[in-house]
Amino acid sequence: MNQTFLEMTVAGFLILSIFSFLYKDNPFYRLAEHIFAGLTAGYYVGLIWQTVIVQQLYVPMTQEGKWEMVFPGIMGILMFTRFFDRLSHISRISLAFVMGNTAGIFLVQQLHGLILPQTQATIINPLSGNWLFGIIPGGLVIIVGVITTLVYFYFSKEQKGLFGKTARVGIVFIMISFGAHFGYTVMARLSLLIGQVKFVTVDWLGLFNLN
Amino acid sequence: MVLLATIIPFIAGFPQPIHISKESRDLYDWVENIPDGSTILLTFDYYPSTIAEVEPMSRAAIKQCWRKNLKLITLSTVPLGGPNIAERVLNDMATGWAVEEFGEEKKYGIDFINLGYKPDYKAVILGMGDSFRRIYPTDFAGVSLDSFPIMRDIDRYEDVEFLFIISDNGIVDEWITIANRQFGIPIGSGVTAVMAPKFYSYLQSRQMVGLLGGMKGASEYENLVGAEGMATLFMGPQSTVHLIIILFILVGNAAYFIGGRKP
Amino acid sequence: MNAFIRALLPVIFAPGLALAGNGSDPWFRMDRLNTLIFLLVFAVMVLVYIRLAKMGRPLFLRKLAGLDAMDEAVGRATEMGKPVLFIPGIQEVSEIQTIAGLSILGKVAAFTAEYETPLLVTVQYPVVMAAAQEIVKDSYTNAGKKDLYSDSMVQYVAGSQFALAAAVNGIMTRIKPAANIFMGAFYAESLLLAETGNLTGAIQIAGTANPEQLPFFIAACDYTLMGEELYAASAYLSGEPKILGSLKGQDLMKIVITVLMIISIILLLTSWKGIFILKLLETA
Amino acid sequence: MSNFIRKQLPMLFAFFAGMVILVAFFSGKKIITDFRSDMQVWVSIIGGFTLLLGVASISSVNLQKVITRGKDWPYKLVLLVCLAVSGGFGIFQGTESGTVYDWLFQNMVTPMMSSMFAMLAFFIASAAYRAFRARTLEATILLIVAIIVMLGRIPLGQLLFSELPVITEWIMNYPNLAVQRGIIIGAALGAASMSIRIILGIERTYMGK
Repeated sequence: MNQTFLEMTVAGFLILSIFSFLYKDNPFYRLAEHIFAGLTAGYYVGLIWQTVIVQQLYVPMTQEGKWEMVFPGIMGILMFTRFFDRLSHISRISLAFVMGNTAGIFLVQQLHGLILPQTQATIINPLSGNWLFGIIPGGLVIIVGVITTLVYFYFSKEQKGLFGKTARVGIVFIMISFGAHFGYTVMARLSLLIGQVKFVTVDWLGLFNLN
Repeated sequence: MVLLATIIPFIAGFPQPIHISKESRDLYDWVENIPDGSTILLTFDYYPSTIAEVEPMSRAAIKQCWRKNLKLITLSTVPLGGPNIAERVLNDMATGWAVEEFGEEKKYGIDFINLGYKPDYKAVILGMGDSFRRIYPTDFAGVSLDSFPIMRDIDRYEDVEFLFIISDNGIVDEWITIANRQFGIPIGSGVTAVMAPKFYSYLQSRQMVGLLGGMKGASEYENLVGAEGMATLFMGPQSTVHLIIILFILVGNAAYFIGGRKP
Repeated sequence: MNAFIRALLPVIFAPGLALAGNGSDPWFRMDRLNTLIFLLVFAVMVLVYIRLAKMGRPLFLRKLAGLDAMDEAVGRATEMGKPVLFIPGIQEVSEIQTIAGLSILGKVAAFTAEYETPLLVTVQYPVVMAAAQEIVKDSYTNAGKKDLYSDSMVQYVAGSQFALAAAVNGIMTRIKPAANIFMGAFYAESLLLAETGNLTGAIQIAGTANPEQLPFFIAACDYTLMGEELYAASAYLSGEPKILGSLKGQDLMKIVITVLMIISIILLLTSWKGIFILKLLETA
Repeated sequence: MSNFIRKQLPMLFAFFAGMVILVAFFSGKKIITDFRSDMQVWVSIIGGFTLLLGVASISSVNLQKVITRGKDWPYKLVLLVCLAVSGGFGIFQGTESGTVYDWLFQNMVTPMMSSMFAMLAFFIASAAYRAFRARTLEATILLIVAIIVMLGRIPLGQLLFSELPVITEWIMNYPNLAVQRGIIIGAALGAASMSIRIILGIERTYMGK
C-alpha cells in the first residue's frame, strides 16, 4: 500500500488518540470516537445509496423496466414508520416479511446443513483417526466428546449417577476445547496489536527499517 | 512491556521454524488441483478491525490463484469496509505484484471483478444460488455485469469451481450450510483465530476442504505459496508476546496459591 | 389464528408429496425427503411441548449450579453491606440473550428485595433500560418492598462498547460491589469487565452464549453459565411456555440424535446395515 | 380491523415468506425457486433500508443534543459533520477506489477500528497476570490446555519441544472438534425451534409488544 506521509500522519494521529484510552478516558479519545462514529454512519449512507438505491432499485427500474421493484422500495421506506408512535405498527409488516424469510432460510440451514451432516460425520469407526502418542484413538475421542457434550447440555434430568458421571466427562472435554479457544483468541488479539505497532513505528515514523 | 516485546523482534529478527498443519496444506493442495484458467469466487468478508490478521491471507490467496491464471470474482457480505478493502487489495495486487511477477498488469473485468456488497447476507447467499445477476445487477462501481468478459457464462454457483472465503465472523456458517450443502460448491476458508476452533468440525464432516486459522494459518499458507509476507514477519513478535502472557499467567497463579487463594 | 396456520401445513405439503417426481424439474426432491421427515418430527416435538407447557403440565428442568450461586452471592453482599451489580449484556432487547439476561435479572431483583440489599443495573440502550426498570420494579412490588425501589437502580451508560466498559469499570472501582452478575450477550468487553471485577474482590457470576467470550469468563469468574445454559436458566426462572416447551423439545431431539449415533456406530462395527443409516443421513 | 393490521397481517407475511423458502427447498421446481430468488432481492433491498434506520436514529439523537446544547455537544457536532461529509461524497461522487469516500475509509475508519480492537492485547496481558486463576478444576484444565496451545502455535514453542505443534493439532482436530460439534448441534436445535416459532407466529418478541 503506497500511502503518502500526510495520509499516514492522519492515520497515525487517530491511532495514538485511540490508544490514549489505555491511560484514561480523555478528550483526544472522545474526539476520535465521535469522528469514528460519524464516518461509520456516513459510510453506511454512501454504501446503501450506491449499492441498493442506485444499483438494485433505480437502474433495474429505469434501464430494464422492472417497475415491480417499486414494492420492495416502499416496504423499505415503511421501516421508517417506527419512528412515529402512531404509525409504528406499519413497519412490522416489512420486518415480519424479512424475519419470516430469515427464519425459513435458518430452519433449512440448521437441519439440512448442520444437524444431519454433523450427525452423519460422527458415525465413524472409533479406532479411526490419528492416535495421540499412539495410545488415544482420535475417532473414539470424537464420539465420546460429542455424546458427552450433548449430555452435559441436556437439562431434563439431574446430573446424578451414571448420567452425572457422563456429564462430568463432558465438562472436561468442554474445558479442553475452551482452553484451545483461549489460546487461539490470544493470538488473534495480539495480531491486531502487532499490525498497529508496525504501522506506527515502521511505516509512519520510520523508527527502524525491516530487513 | 507488551509493547517492547512487540517491537524488539521486529528489529532483532527471530528464528522461525514453521510447522505446516494438515488443514492449511489441504486448502493449498485443493486450490493447486483446480484446472488452470477456471473461475473462482473469493470473498472479503471482514471488517477493518481485523485486517492485520486476515489481509495477508487474501494477498497470498490472490498470488496462488493468479499464478494458476484463475479468474477471481470477489464480493463481500460485511457492510462496514468489505468492498473497499477488496478494491484496495485487488488494485494493489493487480498493478503492483502482478507486474513484478508476470511483467504485466492483471485487468479488471477480465482477470478479476469486484461485485461489492449487498445487504442481508442470508438472502444474498441463497439468492446467488439461483442467479448472481438478480442479486448483483452491477459490479461495485455500478457497471452492468454483462459488459465484463469474466462474467460471460457465469451466473450460478455451478459455474464456478471453488469458493474461497476469507472472513472474520460467523458468515462462514451461512456459506457452508447454503452454498455448499444446497448447491454443492466446494469451500475453503481463511478465518481469524477467534473463529477457527469452531470450524474444525466442518473439516472432518467434509463440508469444508481446508482451513487457515489466524496469523499462524496465514504464515503457513504464505510459506506454502512461497511468498513470505506480513504474516510470516509478524510471527516473531507473536512468539515473544505469547511467552510474556504465559509467564504472566504462571506468576499470577503462583502468587494466588502462595497467598492462600485470596484474590 | 395459530390453529388456522397449523391446519394449513399439511395442505401446503400434500401437493408436493403427491406430485413427487424425478428429472431435472421435479415437484418434490426425493433426495431431500430425510430433511423433511426430520423437520416435521422436530416441529411436532416442539409444538407438543409448548402445548403441554401452556396447559400447565409441570415440565422438569434441572437446577443449574450458577443459579444457586446467585442466591449465595446476594447473601454475601447483604453480610458485607455492599451492592450487587448486574449487566444484562450489551445488545438490544431484540437479542434473545438480552431477553434471557432480563428474565434472570427478575430473579436477582427478587433476592435483593428479600435481603434488602442495594442493586445496581447498568445497560447500553434506552429500550433495555426501560425493560429492566419494569422488571426490577415488578420484583420489588411482588416482594412487598415497593418503597425500596427507585428508577435510579437501573442506569443508562451511554455510548459504544468500550465507553460502557470504561464507565462500568469506574463504577466498580468506586463502589466495590460484593457481587457482579453478567448475563447476556457480551463481546470483547467481557475481559475488561471480568478483570476489573476480579481486582475489586467481587464474587462474579457470568453467562453468555457467545462461545468466543466464554473462556475469559471461565478463567476470571467464579461461576459461568455456558451457551445453552443461559437459555435454560431463563426458562427455569421465567417458566414462559414457549421457551420452556422449546427447550424440552430440543432436549428430546438431543436424545434421539445421541441414540441414533450410538446405535449406528454399533451397527457399523457389527454389520453392513450401518452403511444404510449413513446413506439415510446423506444430504443433497 | 386494527388488530388485523397490527398483529395478523405481519404474521401472515412472516408465514408466507418462511413457507416460500421451505417449499422451494423441498420442491426444486423452477418456477418456485425463481420466485424464491426474486424474493431474496426484495429482502436484500429492505435490509439496506434497515441499515439506514440506525443512521437515522444516531443523527436525530445527536442533532437534538447539538440544538439543545446538551452535554458534550461539540463532539456530537463533529460526529454529524463527519457523517455528512462521508455520506455526501458517497452519494454524489461514488464509493469506488479513488473517491473521497474511499480515502476517508482507508485512512481514517480503518486505522481507528483496528486500534480499538488492538487495545484488547494489553487487556489480555494484564488479565493474564491479575485475573486468570486456576480457581476450580475446570479453570485449571482450561488454562493448562490454553498454555499448551499457545506454545504450539508459535515458532518458539516448536524450538522448545518439537512435538508441540503436533499435539496442538491433535487437540484441535479431536477433542476440540467433538465439543464444537456438540455445541453446534445444540445451538442448531435452538435456532431451528426459534425459526419454527417465528414462521408459525408463536414468537413475536421481535415485533415489540
